[in-house]
Amino acid sequence: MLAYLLNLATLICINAVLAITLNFIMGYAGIFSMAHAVFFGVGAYTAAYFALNVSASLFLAIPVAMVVAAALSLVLALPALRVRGEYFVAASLGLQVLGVTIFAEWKSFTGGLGGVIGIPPADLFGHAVSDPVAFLMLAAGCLVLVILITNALLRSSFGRNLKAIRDSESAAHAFGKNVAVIKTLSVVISSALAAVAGALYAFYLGFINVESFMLDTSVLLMAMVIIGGTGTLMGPVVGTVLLMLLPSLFSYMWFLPQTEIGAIQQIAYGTAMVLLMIFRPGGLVGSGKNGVVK
Amino acid sequence: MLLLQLLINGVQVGALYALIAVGFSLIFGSTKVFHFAHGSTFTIAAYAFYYLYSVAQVHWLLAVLAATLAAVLFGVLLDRLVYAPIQRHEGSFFTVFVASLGVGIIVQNLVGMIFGRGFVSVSTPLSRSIELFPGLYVSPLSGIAILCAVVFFGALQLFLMRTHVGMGLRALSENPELIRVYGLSPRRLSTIVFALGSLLAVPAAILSAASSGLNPAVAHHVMLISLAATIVGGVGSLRGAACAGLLLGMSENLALMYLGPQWSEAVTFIVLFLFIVLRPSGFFGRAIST
Amino acid sequence: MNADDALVLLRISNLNKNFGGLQVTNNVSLDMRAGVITTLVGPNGAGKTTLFNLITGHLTPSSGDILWQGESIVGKSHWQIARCGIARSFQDLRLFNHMTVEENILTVMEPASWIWQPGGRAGRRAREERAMDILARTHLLDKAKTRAIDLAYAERKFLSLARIMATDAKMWLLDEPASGLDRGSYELFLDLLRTEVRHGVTVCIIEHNLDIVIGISDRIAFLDQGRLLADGDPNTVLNDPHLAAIYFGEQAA
Amino acid sequence: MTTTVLRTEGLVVGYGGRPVLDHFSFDLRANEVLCLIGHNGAGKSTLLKCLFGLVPRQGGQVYLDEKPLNHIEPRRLTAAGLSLVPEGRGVFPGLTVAETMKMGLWAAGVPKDLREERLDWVMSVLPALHAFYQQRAGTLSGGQQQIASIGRALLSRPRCLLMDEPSIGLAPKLFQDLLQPIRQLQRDTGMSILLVEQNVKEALKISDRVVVMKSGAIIREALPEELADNAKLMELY
Amino acid sequence: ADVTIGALFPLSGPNATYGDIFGSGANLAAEHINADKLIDGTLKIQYEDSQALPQQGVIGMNKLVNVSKVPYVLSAFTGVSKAISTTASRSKTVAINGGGVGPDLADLGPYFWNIIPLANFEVKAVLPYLIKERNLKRFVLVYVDDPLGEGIRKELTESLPQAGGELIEALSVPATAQQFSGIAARVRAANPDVIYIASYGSQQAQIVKQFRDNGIKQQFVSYTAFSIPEMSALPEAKGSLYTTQNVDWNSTDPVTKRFVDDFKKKHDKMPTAYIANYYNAVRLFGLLAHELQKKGKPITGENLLAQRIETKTFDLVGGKVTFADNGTVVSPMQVNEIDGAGGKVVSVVAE
Ligand SMILES: Nc1ncnc2c1ncn2[C@@H]1O[C@H](COP(=O)(O)OP(=O)(O)OP(=O)(O)O)[C@@H](O)[C@H]1O
Ligand SMILES: Nc1ncnc2c1ncn2[C@@H]1O[C@H](COP(=O)(O)OP(=O)(O)OP(=O)(O)O)[C@@H](O)[C@H]1O
Ligand SMILES: CC(C)C[C@H](N)C(=O)O
Ligand SMILES: [Mg+2]
Ligand SMILES: [Mg+2]
Repeated sequence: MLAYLLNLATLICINAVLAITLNFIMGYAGIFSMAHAVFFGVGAYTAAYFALNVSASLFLAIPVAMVVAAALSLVLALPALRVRGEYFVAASLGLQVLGVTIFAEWKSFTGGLGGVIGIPPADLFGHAVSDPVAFLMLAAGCLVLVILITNALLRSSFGRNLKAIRDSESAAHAFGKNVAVIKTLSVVISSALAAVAGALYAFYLGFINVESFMLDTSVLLMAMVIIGGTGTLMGPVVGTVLLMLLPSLFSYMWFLPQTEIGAIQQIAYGTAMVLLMIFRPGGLVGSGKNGVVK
Repeated sequence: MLLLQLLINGVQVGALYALIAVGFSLIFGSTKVFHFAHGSTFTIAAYAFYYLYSVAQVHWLLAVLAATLAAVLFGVLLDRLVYAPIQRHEGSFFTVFVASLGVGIIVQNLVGMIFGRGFVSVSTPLSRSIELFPGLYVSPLSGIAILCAVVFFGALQLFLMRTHVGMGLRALSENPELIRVYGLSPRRLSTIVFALGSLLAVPAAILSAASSGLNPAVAHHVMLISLAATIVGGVGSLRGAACAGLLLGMSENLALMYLGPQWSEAVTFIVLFLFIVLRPSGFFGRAIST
Repeated sequence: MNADDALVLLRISNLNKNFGGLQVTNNVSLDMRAGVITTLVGPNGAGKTTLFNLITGHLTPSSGDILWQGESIVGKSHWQIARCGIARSFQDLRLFNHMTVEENILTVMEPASWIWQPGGRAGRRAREERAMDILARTHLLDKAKTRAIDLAYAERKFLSLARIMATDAKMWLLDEPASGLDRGSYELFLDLLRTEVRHGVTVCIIEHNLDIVIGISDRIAFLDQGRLLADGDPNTVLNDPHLAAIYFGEQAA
Repeated sequence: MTTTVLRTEGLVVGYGGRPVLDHFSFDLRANEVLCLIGHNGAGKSTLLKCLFGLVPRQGGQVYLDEKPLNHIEPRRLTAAGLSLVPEGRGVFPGLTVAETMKMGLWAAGVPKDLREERLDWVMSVLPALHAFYQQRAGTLSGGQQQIASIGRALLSRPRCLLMDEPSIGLAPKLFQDLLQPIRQLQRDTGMSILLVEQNVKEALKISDRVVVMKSGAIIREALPEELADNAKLMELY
Repeated sequence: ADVTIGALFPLSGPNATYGDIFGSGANLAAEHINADKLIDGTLKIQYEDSQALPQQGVIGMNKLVNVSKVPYVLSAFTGVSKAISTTASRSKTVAINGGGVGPDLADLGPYFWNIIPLANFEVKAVLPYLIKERNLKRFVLVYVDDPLGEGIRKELTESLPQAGGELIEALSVPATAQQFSGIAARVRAANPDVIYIASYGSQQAQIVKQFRDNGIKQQFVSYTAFSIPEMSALPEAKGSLYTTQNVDWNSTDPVTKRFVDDFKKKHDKMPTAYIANYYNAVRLFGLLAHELQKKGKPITGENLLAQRIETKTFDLVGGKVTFADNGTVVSPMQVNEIDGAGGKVVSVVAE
């Protein structure tokens, strides 16, 4: 039971990092990315590759993963500079599908559907972090750090710049904001921080494959953010906890047939999404009215 | 010969994509509802047909009618019961999107629970190919698919051109509140759109069930294709969506000349991505950047 | 006014713009001098807003040149032009709707697009103080924490002005800033504007309300069908019978 | 006794929070031009929107031809001969002016054989329309959009026209030129007009009656002559 | 006390059929063990749904290992097996595979055992038959884009030239693909003598059906994955060849006989190799646990491994089975043909 809770808590931390970083661009810069799982994946694969071939040290693997994800995120920034709203959703969807194809096909790096196996445990100051409690601490630490970083950024002038662009790009321009730089920067930061979650995930499971980084994950992350409350500080965390706990509840309902639990969980998800959007479109933490966006 | 064969396959697949995409494009273009559950409409129509025709063994015409009814009802009810309440308190574009995603997930899993998560197909003699020329095989379904696409698209165009509804729909997409000032009912227009758009998914659903089979997750692919075609064609342009659907079907098949089928979805989306970066307004759309 | 060339902030020379076949700006040459309020008037569709868009880089001219303090700014992107010191308002306001009034002001005071602003903590405090001062002058102080979208119409108009005051721009381009304001409000508005001009900004304003035009202009430029028909002293322009026939109607001063 | 076209009794309208209009009662009589003036935020637009069914009312009653309206629906009111020139841009940016007019005719339920004639008539009232008739509304200048919007509202030859600050963005001459034919039309057809304006000077010239609002209530009702001199007006503002 | 072992099978999704088949073997073995009181306490099998997907497998494996703390897990499918092998060796839990045939399953560490001969045997068994006896030399491979398909491709690329055949084209299909008319065109264009299909579940059925629909008339060949009822019932699959282990169902050896008789009684049909494999996997656990309990040692993965190395040879269905040091087994193979009836054996290949 304890093991089960630890596992759940660790996964919640990892997903919360992803939700927070997604909210950073979605809620504040108005960039609705459906490709967040790709950067999660890039972080995970990079960390795994690095750990298998160079060193499992967290202080090396995580920065490397961040840098790689940040560099690749420029591909996402490209359409973000060109289009907004639903067009960008489409572009990011495209990137997501493309990412999955590459993850599945670049077998020498990602192992394809078979994945990367045998990832060594993370190494922190020479100690292998393999104990579940220790790993939970590590994940929680990263979560706190990410929250602090994003918060600091959002309260700063950079955060205001992001919101200004979200509200009126042309006015931001007219007041001397270099929209291209700001957007690119926000995408880069968000992706780099998402890569932290990826690295943690790879070390935690010891195995990663393309299934974790598919469209479903991006959709789930987006649901976490929106259900929690787009553009709010705690919304993404609340959304993550809710969406991660919901399924576990069902596994404790012994009367449900084993093979249908997955489907029932999913239906519960879907229903929660629909009902929340009808009755609380601003998200659980949001203002009740819709928080943001044109 | 391979090229020709793939081209023909491409046209068949493209015709189906065009039909699906036009439905989505119509809905999205005029209501701005990111109707992710359009894929579910497809699933519902397809499974309804599969169940009635293959399992319950009713006459095919009856099965088609029932599938149509199911699809249209689903689309309209979804609009009324889910989208309308959200829009009433000015839900943002993404609020509706998430709700739509939720519906998609529900339908996929319900269908999975009822019909099994496995793969089912409708077997008909029509899927057996005929050798047109030595080495060139075409199944009667291809012909039907192309015919359907032409007929439905033509009828839709005629409807939109001949009636004022077409103009109303364009206006609806821009400012539903203003529509009311003009004395029209956005809800009625919206119902018409959802009924029409859902209807357009039916032939594609039935033909897919017969030619390549079904599983509860097909909605995903259907949705991705519709979205890609809508954007590539230019939002608001049905002609664009139809052409783009055709283009995507063809490029997917022609890519098989050189690449494995695991690249087909990627090829579709590379086309999409390039369009967005290089020509965001699509084939026929208007410029929309920033 | 002063004819001295040194005081010309913005010089528009032989500017042209067409949309398809339609010539919207037709060989316009116009100087805007420091410390002067120029009013742009003319019938609907004369090309006034277009002229603003050309200056600020939202549109690129088909031909002709725009010099800012002697340097051409044609071809620069709009944020670069904004940084030269040209600020504008929009006919449809375009406030940062979901940000608070205070944030609306602060964000335009922060010059850098990168993560850090120059000036550090002291700089930030200075900006905050100035923001409060501007809000006080535009009567928005008690709404500092309100989101722009929740403001009443007149307040939004004032916020649009406050946002421009917060920039360090030397030249303001205001597109119908007072339209729809009631009399009390627009008097306040004009007072504010006059004070700013006295402190050294240069203003170009588009306006249809003749009371306002008469109340504030140092100089009137009259556009019709993209052409600059008259440019000079308010009295002269307002009394021109030809212009009255096409624009002012029976009530010309 | 004069008949009323629109009348409200104890109308309450708001957007959450304190109501904008609190127990508001007023009437618009047949065959008159009623000018509604007041401060920014006084609730003029809110009243118009509520009368036309765009904002739900929270209490009170609205009467059309002295018959209470239970559901105020823009579609029904249009059919009953009402028409609204909304505040701001009343056109669809993606439609050309020609299309906008076509749609307006259809939406207002003008019979097919009358449409041509109706269009010609609007074009004669607003000759400026000719210049940009085939242009997409989104590319029009601010004033041009306003002209198109007014033109659209006239298509149905409404028997009751609600106009929310039509002068915004219009050149002075154009506004003057517009008011006269409308007044003429009103006289010819016995139409009632509810005109909300900040440009009081012009508006008063064609009004039969003036209502001054402040903070959601009527503070004064007068004849235009009474307010004609500026001093009186200044008092109220 | 009860003894619980885990099983990671696809219980839902397009490969759920395999889960049913595997489970029927495992359950029968558990029944027999419990009836025989081979171990103290009742043996229970806890099933987790892997959906035949690696990711799902790992999640299920973590649950079995961390929450239920089982010492022994039945695994299936090459991709899933590879994915869980890290967890298995880290937690010192035995994972035993009776369905996956990817050749690299042989090298997944001491805690990963295979009780099914791997694809190298399947391929080696069928090539000589096709090339020498049927004179079919030019091969096209259509394989699923996962570790299994990848493994078979490697195997064919290496062994075909040695056997005197030629691999003219290898076409991969994504694991989720269901539409094969384009691939069919490519296959037709290549014009091979024989088409090797390396997939499983409903996908392989679709490949066969759509290839025939699209005018492909050549011989189809596959491996054990074809031994499911869907395939024998598919009209288009008639004439297809596939390899399996060679088990003598009529053997008089008591273990085999009991298995076959009881299975027939229960399910009213003949068992297949898969069923025997998972019966064996569970039976093997029973034998090892029995030994450990006799010695008074706890049943842990570590002890199970030590005991397996110590005992080496076991009495299982099909006769005595000996594990190689890397935890694999060898077995004679046979080539089967789907004939629309019960199927027939066309060739038997000893080791
Ligand atoms: N993108 C465009 N395509 C075609 N014509 C355009 C475009 N943008 C503007 N125009 C035309 O250019 C002319 C000038 O427009 P502009 O907005 O500058 O007028 P304005 O002087 O600001 O008028 P107003 O006082 O009514 O706001 C108008 O006739 C308008 O229709
Ligand atoms: N959509 C809305 N949500 C919340 N409050 C609103 C909304 N629209 C208007 N209000 C508020 O209602 C009050 C009355 O607004 P209204 O627009 O009716 O005034 P008005 O008399 O038309 O003023 P103006 O002359 O500025 O047009 C204002 O205080 C305004 O802030
Ligand atoms: C059960 C079998 C169909 C599994 C397949 N042979 C694999 O290796 O993945
Ligand atoms: Mg203008
Ligand atoms: Mg108003």
